[in-house]
Amino acid sequence: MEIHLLKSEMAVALLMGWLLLVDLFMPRIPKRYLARTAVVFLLGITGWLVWTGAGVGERWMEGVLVGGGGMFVLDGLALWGKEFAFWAALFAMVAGMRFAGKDDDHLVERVFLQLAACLGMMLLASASHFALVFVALELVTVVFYVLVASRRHDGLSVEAGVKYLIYGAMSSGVMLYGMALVYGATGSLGFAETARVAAQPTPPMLLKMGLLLMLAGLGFKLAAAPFHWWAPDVYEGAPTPVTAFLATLSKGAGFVLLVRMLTVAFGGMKEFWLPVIGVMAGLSLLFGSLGGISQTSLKRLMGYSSVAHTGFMLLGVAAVSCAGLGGVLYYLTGYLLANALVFGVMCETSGENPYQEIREYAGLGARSRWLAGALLIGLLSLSGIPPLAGFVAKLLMFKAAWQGGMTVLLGIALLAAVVSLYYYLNVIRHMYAGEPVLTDGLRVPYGVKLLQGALAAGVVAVGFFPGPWWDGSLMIVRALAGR
Amino acid sequence: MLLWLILLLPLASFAVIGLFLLNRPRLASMVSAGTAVTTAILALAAIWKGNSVEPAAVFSWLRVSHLRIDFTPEWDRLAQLMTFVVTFVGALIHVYSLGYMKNDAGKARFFAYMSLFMFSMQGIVLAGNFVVMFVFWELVGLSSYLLIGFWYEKPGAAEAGKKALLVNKLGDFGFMVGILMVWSIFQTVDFQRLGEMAWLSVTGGNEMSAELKSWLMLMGLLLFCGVAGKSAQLPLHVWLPDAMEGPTPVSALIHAATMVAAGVYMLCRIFFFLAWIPDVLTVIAWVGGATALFAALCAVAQDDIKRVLAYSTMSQLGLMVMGVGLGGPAPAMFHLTTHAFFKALLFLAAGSVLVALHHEQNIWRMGGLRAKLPVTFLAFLAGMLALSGVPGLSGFFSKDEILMVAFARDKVLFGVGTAVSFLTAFYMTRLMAAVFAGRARSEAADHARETPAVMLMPLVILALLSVAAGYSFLGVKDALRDFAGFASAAQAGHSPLAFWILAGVPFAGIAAGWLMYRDVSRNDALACRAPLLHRLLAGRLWFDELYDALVRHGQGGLTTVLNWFDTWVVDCCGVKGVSLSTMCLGNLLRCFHSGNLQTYLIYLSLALVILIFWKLALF
Amino acid sequence: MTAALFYIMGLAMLGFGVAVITSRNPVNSAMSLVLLLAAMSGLFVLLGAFFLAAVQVLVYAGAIMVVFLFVIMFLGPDEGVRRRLHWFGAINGLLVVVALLYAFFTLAGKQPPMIGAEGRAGTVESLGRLLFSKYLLPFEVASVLLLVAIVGAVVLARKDARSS
Amino acid sequence: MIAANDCLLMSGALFALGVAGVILRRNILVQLMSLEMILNAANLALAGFSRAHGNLDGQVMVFFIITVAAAEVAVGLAIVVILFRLKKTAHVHELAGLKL
Repeated sequence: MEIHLLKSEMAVALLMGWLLLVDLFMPRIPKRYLARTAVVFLLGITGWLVWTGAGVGERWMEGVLVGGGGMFVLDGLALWGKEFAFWAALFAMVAGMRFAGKDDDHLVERVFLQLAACLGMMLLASASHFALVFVALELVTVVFYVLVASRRHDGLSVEAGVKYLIYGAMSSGVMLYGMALVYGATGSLGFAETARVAAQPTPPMLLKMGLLLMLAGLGFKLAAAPFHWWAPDVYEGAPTPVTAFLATLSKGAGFVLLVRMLTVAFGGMKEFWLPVIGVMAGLSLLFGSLGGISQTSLKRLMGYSSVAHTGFMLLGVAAVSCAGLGGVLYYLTGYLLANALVFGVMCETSGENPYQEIREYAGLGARSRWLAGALLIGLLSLSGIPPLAGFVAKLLMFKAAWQGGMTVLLGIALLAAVVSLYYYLNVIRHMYAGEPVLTDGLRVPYGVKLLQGALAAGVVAVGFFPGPWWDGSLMIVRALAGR
Repeated sequence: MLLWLILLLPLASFAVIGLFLLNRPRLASMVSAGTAVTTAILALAAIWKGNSVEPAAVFSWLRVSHLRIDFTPEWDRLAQLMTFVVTFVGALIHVYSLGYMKNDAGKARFFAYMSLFMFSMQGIVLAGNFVVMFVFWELVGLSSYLLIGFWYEKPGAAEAGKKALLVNKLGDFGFMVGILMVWSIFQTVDFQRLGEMAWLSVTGGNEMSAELKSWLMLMGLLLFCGVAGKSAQLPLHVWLPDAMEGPTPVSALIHAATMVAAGVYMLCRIFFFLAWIPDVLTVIAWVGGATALFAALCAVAQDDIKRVLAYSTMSQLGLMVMGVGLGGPAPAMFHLTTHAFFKALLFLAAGSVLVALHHEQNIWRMGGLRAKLPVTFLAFLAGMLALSGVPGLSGFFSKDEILMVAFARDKVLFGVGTAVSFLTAFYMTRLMAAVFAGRARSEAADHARETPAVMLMPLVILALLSVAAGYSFLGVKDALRDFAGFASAAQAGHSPLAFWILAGVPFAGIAAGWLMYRDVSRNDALACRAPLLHRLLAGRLWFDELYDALVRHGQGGLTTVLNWFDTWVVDCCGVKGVSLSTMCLGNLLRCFHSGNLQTYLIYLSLALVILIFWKLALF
Repeated sequence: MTAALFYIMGLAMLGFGVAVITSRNPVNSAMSLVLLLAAMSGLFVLLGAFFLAAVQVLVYAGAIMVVFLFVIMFLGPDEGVRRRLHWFGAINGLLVVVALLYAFFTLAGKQPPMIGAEGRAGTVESLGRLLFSKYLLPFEVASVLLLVAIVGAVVLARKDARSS
Repeated sequence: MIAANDCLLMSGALFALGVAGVILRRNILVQLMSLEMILNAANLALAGFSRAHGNLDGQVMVFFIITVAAAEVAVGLAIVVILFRLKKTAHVHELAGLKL
């Protein structure tokens, strides 16, 4: 095992251990400071990874650094996934800390758990062996079982926790069984050997069945129809910062794994999985967009919206072209920023409360111009209004679908884009034109303003200057497909 | 540099007002109007220099694999003409707004939006490729939405804004798919490169395959979708009359002179391209003709002064679209220009009337304003005569050119155009008679007083232009005569017969209108004499009702199906049936989310089983 | 002999499985599950996975199931004797089971029989070597996972400082 | 001699039973037990295939699965406990605060 490949993972693990020990043995230190220190450290690690990654990145794009007998891979996609995990964790940690009450006993533990999920995704981004995939995926999932139910005095949060637990455990069981079947077909759990068997002219039936079961399990992580049933309920019931984390990190982890698994391990079985992904994309688009129409809770709406976005991204996966897969990475970038904005504002306006009625957002424009503006940009990007990131992302997906010859899916996607536009605009309309329910002014601290300003600028910049992001995504995917 | 200034000054104004001046309405309005006037002057300077304006720096916006999208301002004759219209009319309307919005609470916001609009509109004009145009196209839609719903506390305004946005979006999606098709067929979206390509395959004599032809046709129709949405062509016209809920300067600038004309401008911009696909041009021509006739008929029976003008705008846009469709983009652009002058004039004059009457919009509650508002009256008269196409005024020249093309190309459409011309004269006379002639029919009309000079000045300038813009010494008429992009356009011959018909028809319309509405009572004369026809026209052929019914009954049908599904599938299958069935009326897909975890698990496993059986072919 | 034992134990295991999902009382379910795990451990022995057989009994049947029983007792063992199955669920459940069984039968039928070389025995030594060489990384991650589970259980179930 | 196919069949049957248990039973505890059955089905399949292929990777995977199952059970039971404290129930059908 080449330890030096694991530098960033070990840094996060050390941070986790340090946090736990200090909290245990130095109870006098206020928990908020401890949590803030952790954020600063994580930011430092992120900066370090981005810095060195950008420097050594070229080499990583070209060649692959493999450790642990082909179990752990450090390539462009892995690096990208790690950075995604860092940013998602940072946004979620900041959002979660804003609402930690003074008497919050579990602040440090929650930060610890968020770091653990981040670590899980970092490993997942590098995993090219099903054993590591399984353990890392479970790490992410178990953290979310806890986080979703972590408002334990709130019936809705606990209910969401139970639903997520049973549904998630069943899905991971199904996925695990799929891995067992793949092992049966190939005699190995590594991606490389799997790829060798999958490239046969007629892959064994066991392998096919195994792949199907794994796709079903991944469908849960991605919230892709017809495996998405948990999403609206859990999104609504979970504490808002957790919902934000769920929408970004959990989905990002799923997509990174999906992209690597389908291109590297099952690249030879394109004809087999292509229709499955296509059907999942189409159904996600329909369920996500149509289901959101008559929602009254913004958080639940975001649940449906997340299903729809999964549909858009699966469109890119189904296109099986570099343009499509690169588009998925670009899409995720924009999606992360916009979601961080939207959920950040939701945290500011009504804390962690589960129900966030759209009505409550009426007159937000008058209560705080700043928050309303941030929410506006986030929602507009999600709905795909030019020139924001969401627009370019959708455009790339449409183009990939068009070039892939998937006219029916393209039609569904266009329909979904129009329909979902309706519900995003509905929120915006409430925000600026509705009769306010709450009228008290909102005071937003400068730090939050700074963060939201940076996020909004990011959404605009990624949309307006897609060049660098797009080139990077394309390079990553090309390197992946070239192997 | 000059071009960048013209484009970016309004954006700067928007940013400055939005960020700093929202609480200083007076200063904000000055900044915005000042910017608009400066832009107009700069635009005149740039046009004066013409093609010799130094090529603006290229700003590379997007590189996606082989596709490269630059922001290079387009500065040919077409763009110059349109820039002139946009900046000049825009500046006048900004000045007018200083008076019109004087005491409005949201004055600063209004001017910020206006600046945003000026920026995006100028962006459309200067766009050198489809993608950039589409981006600004959407921005224009956004600012139009914001301005229509400007008085959002009025119940109709917010609704109207939403309607406009949704209908426009419908068209825009067609447009977007069209652009994607252009991209995938030609591998470029740049107008100039496309132009070169078009030349190549026409002169190279490459016969198009039938398949390519049908793709091209689909592409053309999809691109036209965008035009139909923005320029309110049938059947996407329903938003324009409702858009009159916005402030009157907005109606004048956006919904009469510039934005709605953007569709026509786009058609002219890609005319070289459409000229290749004659079938699409035919469709465009007929849609335009139908819109022109339909809108003119509706205008005859409206009671609201702004709605009459809105339908008239739609009708004139229909004529322009028809002109392009018949292969005459130059006349269409000429008409666009003159129309911008006299329709802006009419709207501003109507706004002046509204201010004087404290926002009474029903024309049957006006009357006798000729003596009380003399300047407004004269301006309105000039606009009305120009619009009706009375010989000697600008409207006559431009309309005459379009109809000459029609006469040469398609006699039926010429007939349609003539009928529209007659109806235009008729309903404008009706409007004049109801508003200015006779006695005052309401308290407000009795006490009307002339509006301030800041509002009258733009009226006078526009009135002068409406009268004179048709004469060739101003250069408007021949601006595009030898424009290279229109090389394949039809050359209209001159037919004395058509000329005399066209010269006579406006007088006939005015005479008929005057006979019918000479003595105005409180009611519409048409309603008394032909009540059925009036109801039909006043109901705008029930297009809105049809759409409403479609939406409602579509939903109703869906609800019935869902009810059935609910009762028989969900309920009978007993997933906590009773409580569910009452809650599941919303829609099909929501029904699945019963909140019952076990139901979810059942769906999950059924999906899994179906997936396995499907993919492993176990059935 | 091995084959006969395998089938006997396997069928017993499936029988306990049916008992787990049909017992009305959760305690009975848990007991059946313990027996199922024991039978499974026997199967592991027959398959040459000796170390796993031991772990199965010690960790699974021994530790995990004890926690289960503990929680069942904590909640009151007669929870859940009340409800009977609803027929929507029953029909769909049956459908899913039958369909899955059919799928696996077909799968096993089409799969060429795999009787490879007599596998290496899964002794503590052989497994340990693999675990600490090739599988070191997942092993460490699994330890993090256990730590996370402990912290998570504490976060969720610890009594509040305020209320105590 | 044990055929891997018989192993597969048996584990498949256990998997189906586990799925049936999760979707049929309303008691969360029994659902969790059924989930354990699903995991064990995978264990059996892995052990069988491990023997058939003559390598130990499958058995190592079983080891990880047991670890993960322990973690899942710990967290799952904690959630059941707080649910019971809050609502005095351990039945999923009585959870209907989040719907539609």
